[in-house]
Amino acid sequence: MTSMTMAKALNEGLRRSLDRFPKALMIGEDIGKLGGVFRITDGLQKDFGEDRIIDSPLAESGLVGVGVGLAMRGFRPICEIQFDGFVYPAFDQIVSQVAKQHARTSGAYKMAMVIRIPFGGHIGAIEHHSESPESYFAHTAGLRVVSPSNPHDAYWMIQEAVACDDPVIFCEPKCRYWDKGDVDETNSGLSIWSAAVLREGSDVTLVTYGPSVKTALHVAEVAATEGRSLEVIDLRSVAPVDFATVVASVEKTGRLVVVSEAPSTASVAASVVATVTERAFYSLRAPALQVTGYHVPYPPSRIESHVMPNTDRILDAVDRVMEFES
Amino acid sequence: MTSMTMAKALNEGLRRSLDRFPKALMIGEDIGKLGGVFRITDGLQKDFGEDRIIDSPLAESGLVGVGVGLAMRGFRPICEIQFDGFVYPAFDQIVSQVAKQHARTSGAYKMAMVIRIPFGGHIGAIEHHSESPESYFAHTAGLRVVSPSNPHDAYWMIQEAVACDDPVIFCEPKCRYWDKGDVDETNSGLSIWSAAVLREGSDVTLVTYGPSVKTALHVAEVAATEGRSLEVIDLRSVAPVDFATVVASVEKTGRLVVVSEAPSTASVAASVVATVTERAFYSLRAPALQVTGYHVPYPPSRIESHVMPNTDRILDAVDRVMEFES
Amino acid sequence: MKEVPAVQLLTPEGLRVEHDEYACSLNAEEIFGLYRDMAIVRRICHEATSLQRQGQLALWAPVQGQEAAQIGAGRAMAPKDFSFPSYREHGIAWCRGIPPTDWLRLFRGVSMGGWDPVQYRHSVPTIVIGNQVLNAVGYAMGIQRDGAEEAVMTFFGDGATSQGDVAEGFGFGAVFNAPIVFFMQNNQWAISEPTSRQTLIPLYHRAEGYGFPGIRVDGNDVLAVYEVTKRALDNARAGAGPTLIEAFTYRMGAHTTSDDPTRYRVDAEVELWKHRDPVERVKSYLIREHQMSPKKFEEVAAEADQMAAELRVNVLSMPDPEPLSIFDHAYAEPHPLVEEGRRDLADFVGGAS
Amino acid sequence: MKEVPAVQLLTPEGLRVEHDEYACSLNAEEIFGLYRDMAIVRRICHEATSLQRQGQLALWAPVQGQEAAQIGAGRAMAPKDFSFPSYREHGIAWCRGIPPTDWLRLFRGVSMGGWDPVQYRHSVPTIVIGNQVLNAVGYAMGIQRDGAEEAVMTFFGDGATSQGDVAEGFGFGAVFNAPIVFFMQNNQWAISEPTSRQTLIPLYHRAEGYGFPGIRVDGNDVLAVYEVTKRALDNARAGAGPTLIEAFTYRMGAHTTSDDPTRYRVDAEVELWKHRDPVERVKSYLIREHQMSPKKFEEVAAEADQMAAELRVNVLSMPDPEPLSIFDHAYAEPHPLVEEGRRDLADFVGGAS
Ligand SMILES: Cc1ncc(C[n+]2csc(CCOP(=O)(O)OP(=O)(O)O)c2C)c(N)n1
Ligand SMILES: Cc1ncc(C[n+]2csc(CCOP(=O)(O)OP(=O)(O)O)c2C)c(N)n1
Ligand SMILES: [Mg+2]
Ligand SMILES: [Mg+2]
Repeated sequence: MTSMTMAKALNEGLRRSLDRFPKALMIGEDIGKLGGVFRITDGLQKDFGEDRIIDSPLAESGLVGVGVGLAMRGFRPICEIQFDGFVYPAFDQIVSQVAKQHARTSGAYKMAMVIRIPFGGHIGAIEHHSESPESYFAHTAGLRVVSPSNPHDAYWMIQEAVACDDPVIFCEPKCRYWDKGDVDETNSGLSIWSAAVLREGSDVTLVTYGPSVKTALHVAEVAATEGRSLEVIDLRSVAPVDFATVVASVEKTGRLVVVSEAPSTASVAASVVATVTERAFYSLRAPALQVTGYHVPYPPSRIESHVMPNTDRILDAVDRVMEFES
Repeated sequence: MTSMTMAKALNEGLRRSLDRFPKALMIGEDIGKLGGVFRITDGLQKDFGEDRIIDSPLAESGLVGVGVGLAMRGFRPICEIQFDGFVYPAFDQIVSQVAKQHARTSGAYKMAMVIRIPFGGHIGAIEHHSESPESYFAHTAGLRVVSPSNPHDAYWMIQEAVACDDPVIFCEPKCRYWDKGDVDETNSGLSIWSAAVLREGSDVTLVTYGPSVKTALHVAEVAATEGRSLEVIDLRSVAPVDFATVVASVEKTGRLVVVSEAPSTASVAASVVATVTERAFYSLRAPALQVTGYHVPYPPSRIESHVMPNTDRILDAVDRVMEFES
Repeated sequence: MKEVPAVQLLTPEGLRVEHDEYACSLNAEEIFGLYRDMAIVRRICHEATSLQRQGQLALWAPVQGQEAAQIGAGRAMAPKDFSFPSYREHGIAWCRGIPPTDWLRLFRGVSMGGWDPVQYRHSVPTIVIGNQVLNAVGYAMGIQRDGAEEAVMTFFGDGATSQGDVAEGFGFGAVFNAPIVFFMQNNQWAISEPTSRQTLIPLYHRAEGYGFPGIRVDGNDVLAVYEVTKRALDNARAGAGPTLIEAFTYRMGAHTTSDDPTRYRVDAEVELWKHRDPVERVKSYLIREHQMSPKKFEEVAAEADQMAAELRVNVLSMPDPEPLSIFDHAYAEPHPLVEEGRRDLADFVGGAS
Repeated sequence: MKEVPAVQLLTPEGLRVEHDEYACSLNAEEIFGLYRDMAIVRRICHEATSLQRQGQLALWAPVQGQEAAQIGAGRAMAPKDFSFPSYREHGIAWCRGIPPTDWLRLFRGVSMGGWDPVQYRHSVPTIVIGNQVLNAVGYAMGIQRDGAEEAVMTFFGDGATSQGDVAEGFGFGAVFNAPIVFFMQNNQWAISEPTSRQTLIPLYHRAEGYGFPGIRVDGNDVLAVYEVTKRALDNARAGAGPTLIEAFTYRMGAHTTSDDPTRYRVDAEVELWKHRDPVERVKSYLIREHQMSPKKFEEVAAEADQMAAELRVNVLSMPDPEPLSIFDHAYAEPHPLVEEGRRDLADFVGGAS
């Protein structure tokens, strides 16, 4: 067990991946000497060289598009998108090539790529630096989407993502980069595709991922003081979702609240509600609720904490699912 | 009442919009002399000139990006994307500029734009010509997404979309372009933002939009012969959804099946299920089901009719919601 | 747009002309080989068009008029090189050794690819205009990292030059000095839009903005295309970086079988380009300067007819894919939604559930 | 990359030099006006940096080093022209008459814009690199359709030249002969990446691929920038189409206050560019050639200090937006999800529900 920040855990996980796979390489803006704007790649270029840690020209479609070609050549490209809001120029390459190339070639080419995206709000940033684009990718057949919520998971999940033969959109909750936690470097624990029950409870199942996991755990603490027992599930894999774990929990608690920063319409959160409601219909004692970002562009940072899913808004949803059927 | 194809109805609707708004103009690939690959803009350049019906360089980010600037200058750009699968190069401009410019400028600039996209499958096309990208846009705050299912709606909805001061993603079900129907040129009927109950029924509410509406109506006919009464709702506006109409229906029928060609995860269909289940929880006698495209890239066209949502698959879902709680 | 001089070794009349920088390195038999390639590709393309008319293909993108550009480029490639086509590169597919039947699978609607890109070192078609240019540069960057002496060639059209991805590809290619040849077939049209809708000036100039050579070659002159491409590939393999080749040619047929070119272009233009026909040009040359006997040409025609007949048989008997096959390669590793889908669909179409 | 000659009217030492094509059209007082602009913008920028250090701004993007490029360009614009900045164009905002307080709203996190773009004819910042270039071309196409004699100028960096949108903007600008000036500030760095990561050759050459003029100007010479930009805007307004201007300059500070340039660049480089300081250059010139008294410069300094102090007061008292305001402009027309959101949030933050 070593205590480290998520940023450091990712750095270490990447380092191990680069060691393990001689054909793994990274491409992104400012990832070389600077070590990335979040320093996730700090020191990697020094140790692995400029051929493997590639400072990209300033073009996201470009850096993902060349990643596709590198993957076809047998490399394992790890692309870094500098901020969530800058993945959209690469959207076409991701949806049309990264996601489909394996199917199109009947498996001749594996897209063993990872696209790392620091995502979500709460760092006081200006526009386009606080987006939650994961639902776009979750909707896209051919992709996988994951998000670690703590340093241990970050360390292991990045390694599993690099080892995966499918393309993985790796969403890093940037507001948690500097949070410390214990990393067990000898034992990964759960597989990347499994959800984690982080806290057991009996009244309500609280499902979330990435940046909101810490908030959810805090909500559970507060709720406990009010006599409410919340089960907190960290999805970890956002697409596909480990529904077995979530459904089992809802069958126990009878109530579901799903939290995410992205707006609800056509989102991962809405999908979790739809699927769990289908599978655990007769166990649900109240309609499943979502606490999400509102259907507006991400707010100016001075008010983000007031309007994004926060303790108040989540507790209110918990109250509401408890009130039903009273 | 005039009988015409949806293609013709769109052409007429665009013509009326161009007449009504001197600052309305169109930009797209091959929309001039050729009249678009589907001939939706047939004859418009001849009548409205090259300054208003602009053949665009082959660049979707470009044609949407200049649309944003034209909208800032007070124009009402109507952008044509040639096929669904080619909207992705414009995704960044749509998500980062079209959707957000009004909010960013506190309303100083209206993005009174329409982005027309022929979408969906069933025309025997090659890859990238049968996509259903509407969920990406429905998820994006700042956009509206609509889809007509018949000539009358196409005629009126395109005019309402052009008149709307918000950006409207106008998804045209290309497999229905050549279906004829009556167009009442004097009376629009429902507003573009309202869902239409196309057939009343008492057992199951069948909700869909665009290309699948005709299929749903057919399913309702078949089900009727089996003694099942389906209520068919055409959403028309995919984002925002007219939930009042859908919820009222589900309160009556107690059962919901949602159909769409897009894969279910993080889709409009999943969102409809989630929201309706929340609002009509105690009316639902069975879990709401979805019949959607599978979570795989759109199939080769020779088998599209076998694997996409079709009469069999929808009827099966209807059977399943009827079986519950038996 | 004004036509600027292009590298030419054979006039439209089939006369050999000398060029300051490019000599012809091929002997008569080799040139005859190029003729044969072009004639066969044209014949196959013709057959595919008629198969489409008869409802056997959903769509076809004819290559007629561009045979010299493609055969010249395709034959200039070394077996170890790799190529990234768009959707009209039937001539390149031929040069890569891909059976014609495989070219048609995409257009029949039974496959998204059609052949094994690893075996033939030729990517499956890219439909989204411009995407493949970046993918090709990435592949070329992989070659560099492998220390291999190989080159990549990517194909795209005049229309494609407007796409951001193509420009980004030029940028990456230049900055990384990638072993890549950007082969643009300027066939004067992007569906209904003339090249003037994409550019004010000849397109090969685009390279100048990036600091690598751009060159226009007479795309209907197979000898010139061959030599220009060969040198560009040699340079790429030798570490001299990218070249942009603009093969100035003409799409003699419709954009695809869905297209109606009479709506946007005049007959006179098509007539003009008929006089520059790439296949006739090299034939005239071989007859006039090498006294090749009519018999040799007849033999090629017969061979091509034979292949076309075989193609027809193969297409008519080409089975539809199994519906459940849509789940086979969506992901490389197990995926729950894929398994659920497979089980669900099996109930409708039969098959293992 | 080798430095190529750029249009220069004032040497780094502040000596006037003549140029074949560009004369200086400004008198001493006007040049002093440019000095004042630069000095004030530098001072305001300095204040903003220190406000950020004190936690009053979330971020700041310093313009230091690029004042001549921006003031030269900004002052060359006619009031009726329209401009599209990126995020570092504080000098342009100044020239457009936008109060400095408004420049800071975005960086404080109270707004996504900060000023009324219609009133100032200056778009709010575009953060997504390259997007604004296409938007600007669209605006220019609107000017054409309105038959107005106006021009548009859009600003972007050396890094931005790699983006597809910028290339597409060049393409549209050229093909439609739009009244636009592409003003690129090559400040040698895109965060940590030197220009050599974006290009092999000087960036103004990009224009050559599109058939409109590209020109490099000494971006630290306000007189040269002014004249070069003025002519480009005049040409645009007169229907002569786009120009690409590469203002060769240097970002003397960090990329933003979040950046640590010591990780990627050497002091010697920064030192070198200090000798080319754009503000000192024109000051030397005015003192030496026009014998301007130190007092005038002191007055400007005092005026700038005064503005900086006002700015500080304004920022410190700048209120946070009302949480419910996030619903005000998400859509122009009524939207049910917005109304639901407003009602929901009102329960938590108070306000009309
Ligand atoms: C991104 C994208 N936009 C639009 C299309 C539709 N489309 C297919 S071919 C074509 C024209 C291509 O012209 P060009 O690049 O000159 O190639 P050519 O067909 O002449 O060989 C267009 C617009 C597409 N396939 N991809
Ligand atoms: C599409 C996109 N990708 C990445 C970023 C992050 N980013 C912000 S500024 C910058 C460098 C820009 O360099 P340049 O264009 O030279 O402008 P400068 O900052 O030097 O003025 C980067 C990569 C962004 N804002 N947008
Ligand atoms: Mg073409
Ligand atoms: Mg820069």
